[in-house]
Amino acid sequence: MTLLPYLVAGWIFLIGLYGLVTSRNMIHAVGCLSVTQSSTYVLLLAIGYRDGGTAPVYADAPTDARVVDPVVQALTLTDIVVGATVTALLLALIIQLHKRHGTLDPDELSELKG
Amino acid sequence: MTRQSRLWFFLAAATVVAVLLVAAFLALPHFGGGFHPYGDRSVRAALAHRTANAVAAVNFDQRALDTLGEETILFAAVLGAVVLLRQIPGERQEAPRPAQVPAAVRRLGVLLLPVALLVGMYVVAHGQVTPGGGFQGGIVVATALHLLYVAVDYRALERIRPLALYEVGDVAGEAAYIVTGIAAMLAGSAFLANVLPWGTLGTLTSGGTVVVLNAAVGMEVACGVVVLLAMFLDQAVRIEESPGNSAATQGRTGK
Amino acid sequence: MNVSRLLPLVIVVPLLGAAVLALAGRRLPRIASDVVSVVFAAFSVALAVTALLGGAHGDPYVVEWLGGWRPGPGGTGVGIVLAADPMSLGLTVLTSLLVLAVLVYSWRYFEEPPRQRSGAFPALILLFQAGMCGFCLTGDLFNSFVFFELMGVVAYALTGFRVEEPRPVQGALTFGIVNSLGGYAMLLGISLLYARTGELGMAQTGRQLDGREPDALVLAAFVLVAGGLLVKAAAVPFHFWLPDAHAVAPTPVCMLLSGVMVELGVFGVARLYWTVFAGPGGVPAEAFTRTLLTLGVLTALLGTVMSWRQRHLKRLLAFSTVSHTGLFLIGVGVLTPEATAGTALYVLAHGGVKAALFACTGILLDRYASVDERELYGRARELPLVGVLFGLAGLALCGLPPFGTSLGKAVAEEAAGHTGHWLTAVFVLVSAVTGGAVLRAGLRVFLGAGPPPEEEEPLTGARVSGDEHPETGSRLRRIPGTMLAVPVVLLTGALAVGLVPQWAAAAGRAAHLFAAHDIYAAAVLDGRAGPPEGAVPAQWNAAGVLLGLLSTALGAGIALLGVRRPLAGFTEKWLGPLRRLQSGHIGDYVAWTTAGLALLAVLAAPGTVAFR
Amino acid sequence: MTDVLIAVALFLVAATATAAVLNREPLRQALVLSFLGLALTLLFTFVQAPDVALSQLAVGSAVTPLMIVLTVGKVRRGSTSREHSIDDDDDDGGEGDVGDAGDAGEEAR
Amino acid sequence: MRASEGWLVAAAVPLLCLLPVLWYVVRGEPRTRLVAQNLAQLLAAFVLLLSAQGFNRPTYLDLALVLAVLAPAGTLVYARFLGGLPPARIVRWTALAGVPAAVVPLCVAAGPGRQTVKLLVIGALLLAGALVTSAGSQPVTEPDAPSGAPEPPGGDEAAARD
Repeated sequence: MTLLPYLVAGWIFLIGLYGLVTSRNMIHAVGCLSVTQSSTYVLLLAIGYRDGGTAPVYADAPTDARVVDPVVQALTLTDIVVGATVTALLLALIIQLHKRHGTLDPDELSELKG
Repeated sequence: MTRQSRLWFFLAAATVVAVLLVAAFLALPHFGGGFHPYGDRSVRAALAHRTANAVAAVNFDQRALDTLGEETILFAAVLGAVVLLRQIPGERQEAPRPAQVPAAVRRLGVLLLPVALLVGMYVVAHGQVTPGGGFQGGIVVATALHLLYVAVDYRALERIRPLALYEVGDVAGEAAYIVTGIAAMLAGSAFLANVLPWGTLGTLTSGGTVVVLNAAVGMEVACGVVVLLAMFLDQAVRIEESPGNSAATQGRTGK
Repeated sequence: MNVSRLLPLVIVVPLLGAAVLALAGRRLPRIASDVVSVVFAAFSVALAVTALLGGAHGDPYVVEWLGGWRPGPGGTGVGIVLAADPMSLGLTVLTSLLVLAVLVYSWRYFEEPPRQRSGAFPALILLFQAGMCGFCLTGDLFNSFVFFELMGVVAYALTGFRVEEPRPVQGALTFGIVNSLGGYAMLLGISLLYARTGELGMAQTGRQLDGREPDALVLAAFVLVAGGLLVKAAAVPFHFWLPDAHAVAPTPVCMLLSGVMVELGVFGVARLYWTVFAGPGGVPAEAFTRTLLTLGVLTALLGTVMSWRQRHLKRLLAFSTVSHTGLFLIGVGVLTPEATAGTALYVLAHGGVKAALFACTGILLDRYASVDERELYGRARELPLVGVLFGLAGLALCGLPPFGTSLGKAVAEEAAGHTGHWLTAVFVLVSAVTGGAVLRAGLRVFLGAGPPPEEEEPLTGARVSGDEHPETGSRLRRIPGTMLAVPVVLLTGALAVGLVPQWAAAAGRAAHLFAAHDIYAAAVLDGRAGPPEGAVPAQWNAAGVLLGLLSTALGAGIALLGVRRPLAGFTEKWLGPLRRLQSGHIGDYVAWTTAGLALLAVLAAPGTVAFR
Repeated sequence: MTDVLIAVALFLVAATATAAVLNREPLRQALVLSFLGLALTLLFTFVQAPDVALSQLAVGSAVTPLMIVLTVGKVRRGSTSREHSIDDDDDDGGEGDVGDAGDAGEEAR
Repeated sequence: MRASEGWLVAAAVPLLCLLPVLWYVVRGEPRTRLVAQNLAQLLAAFVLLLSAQGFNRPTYLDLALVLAVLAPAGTLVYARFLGGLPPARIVRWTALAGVPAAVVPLCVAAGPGRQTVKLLVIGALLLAGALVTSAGSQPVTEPDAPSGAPEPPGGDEAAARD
């Protein structure tokens, strides 16, 4: 258990990269990119976890409760917003890409060579 | 590279990266360890500012600049999507086709819409007290409106969605965040300082500027996501390439 | 009001401007939104200059803790710090000035802006400015990730701005995917650093790292964070996105991307090293030097070779940016204040020169609807002034004294020469060939020199040419004054960098403060500024002038050769494989990015990790 | 017990992420991505990050799928209007692709 | 403390059920996948409800509340683009059996108060969402079928209501 969350984060990062490398469709590639990004969420939150801790939200917990790290949670929140917006922008580009090229297969998108 | 060689090349590189990552993970503090100096300090700082939700305190008070950057990213993405998904010469708008949806689904949508809006606003309003906040609640509100699209049809959604108003809301949210930050400077403190009275821990008005910034973010996210999705919906439902105008594209894909 | 209080405004003012434009842009006429954007950008420039001058007279570090969260004793706090030293402020000023130039240049651009969105383009440019300035000024790791992403998001949208055309869309998508990956790698690295040190501020992290021996975690954190930044800096093998994006983005955007955004990646790496990893617990100096010199030399040479064989002018300039980034990486990698000072001057002048070159190319594009060296052969004879500017900029790129590029190159190559004499040769070769490529193109386009291109050129899919569309809506009949004035001013600026000795001296002091691990931490955390004792002002020397003249002569010679025998067959044979690497395939680029991380790890590991 | 829940959720996340990558057909991948969103939400709840779980839920379960689905819809519509052939069955070639990907995935491990 | 452990053990049951559901989301027929996705949201809601009690944090209930509100939206999005919702008995029975089985004990544990009201609202929403989406629907004709001639506006709504 001491390593498992970190290893899962690493696995997600690499499998996402694998998907990007072998992708045959740009929409799929963007999906893989968001998978890759979820590795950062897992790693950040795993680092901030504390055994027996509870959420640092004191609405229904005593102020001396043992809590997990709030900073990584704030960072992950920001990260999720970034991920969603990047996905949106890339999908917008993909819509136009398909209109202009008629395909989303990277193997056929070969205009920018050399 | 051929598909095969690309894969092998990647696998070789990924192996090195994997070794690097595993070696680093072995040196990390163990999962669930107690070493969180920054976290401990920021919990104390959150309580000192009477913000029950320490995550909200980090987001909107201690590291408020990160959130300003984050909101700006969203703002930029909305602006970018508006630009990228604009109707260009050679495209025309079609009237959206009505959808046939079972009556039960319709009723569910109409029932859920107000509930979802309420839930979204509840999540925004309690951001400094309970889990949630402007971002989460804003998305729930935006999604709630789109229940009309999935449960009824696009025209029903368009009826309650004057897009110009939402664009203004998006800008207003972003501007409100900045103005709050500058107001703190005018009050003689640092940018984005928490200059409002902090109130009592656990109440809706506690946390000082956290409440204001949280509301600004909620507004921006709700409106921004509506505009963002509207651009996608317009593309998917309304905008069509005019016939005979895709010559350039066809010439390119012809081979 | 204290100068440091103004620091956040440098970032916030453009944001406010973007909000105003997004709101009012629907109703304002085109001209009004252009004026509004210029006013806001100029205000931000004024603020940055004030901060720079304020810093020059008093405490050189301008430190502002946002939200008033000053750290307690020992430097432990919860806030984000904006920590500006003269180096980062100088870059901020350069960024803001280029943004201003771009806004003025695009005054007449996009004849038909998107309906009811006349404010969208300047608003995005202002957001871009905010992102870049924030990235320069921040002293916090995660905050720099946020601004990194902001820069990215805006840049993808700007690159794909002309959605009517196929290539910009594809270039922007490639740019977006590769850069996002870089961002995520950077964030993973930041998480690792946070796990080890429990801090996010650069100064705090560096201080905490110093407490113990470096290990695999430090190595991985360095590789991931530096990898992310090197993607932005377009170092080999992370560079593939750059030519694809820069060749297709609207010209004003290219001016910013090539002129300053890429350089910010190099700045980020240098800042990261000096603030976080330069202490005893970080990456040892020799490991860092080995890594950056290897990547830098590879980048410089590859960019040079690829640049020489392009006939698409924007792509030629894009690859020349790659090669100059390589030189900057070398300058940063040798880790001496002198080299850093030289690199800083080089970056300043290069920003002006490269932006001027793109500005001239933009004029060609809008007048002739082409940026292809062969299609334009001799056609631009009627634009002598643009031709002179283009030629001058090409010479400046070669390193002709007294341009700032020459001064920067002279100082950097002398300092690098202490590490290895062959590095000096790399500097000379790279600037000669990239400048020569520009001169060759200029000679053919503006003078019609050399044999006219054969009519039937076999058009393969591997060539980026043909059906370009002017970005002004229709072809320009007359060149607007603003579009000509901008490159003139930019080149004058590049000249001034070389001619004003005070600037060179300031660069020397700035580098001394920048390349100092402990001074930075003390200034940020303890409010103690170390006096810049022993700062060596960057200045002209005879060897540098001679080498500059040599590389200019070489460049001119190569250009003349190239004009006479365009694309000789043997280069094609040797460079074919290199060219095929630039495949435009996203899978290839991601694989190369992964390989780049692996390469970084392999290069930085010896010395950092003790193999037992 | 919390540790057990975390471990199960981690396994679920890793498996879903792998499946999301190996599903080559965009609509099908979108479904798996929403499942990934749910799995991440549960994981974040177990590591006591309800704020993050909430935003992952909001983003992952409705907004991102909606965007992907709209993009796929637009792309399909674009190609049908141009080529006059309807390929609206989301399974065209899907099975074969997944098979290939599965094999390649085995190689990767 | 032992009581809360019990709730967590209970939460593990729907969590483990998600594993086979994942299999169907990934490898099932198109319609099966949609049903599996719907079921997954229901199961996740149970996990969230039970673990909120298990962690002794009533505020975590907000998660279940938001999921209950958003889940139908997600399912209907896919329904629109995958050509209608298949009828799904498994979702219906899981909801009919699971919602009371989770909510009633939780209400008892919470005692009368705001928390119970919230629990009941969540239960009602989950039940309503699951019952409607599991009833199935004909394929909708909106964006997937480009060949349909656009109908004059107005006449369709009556048709849809029938």
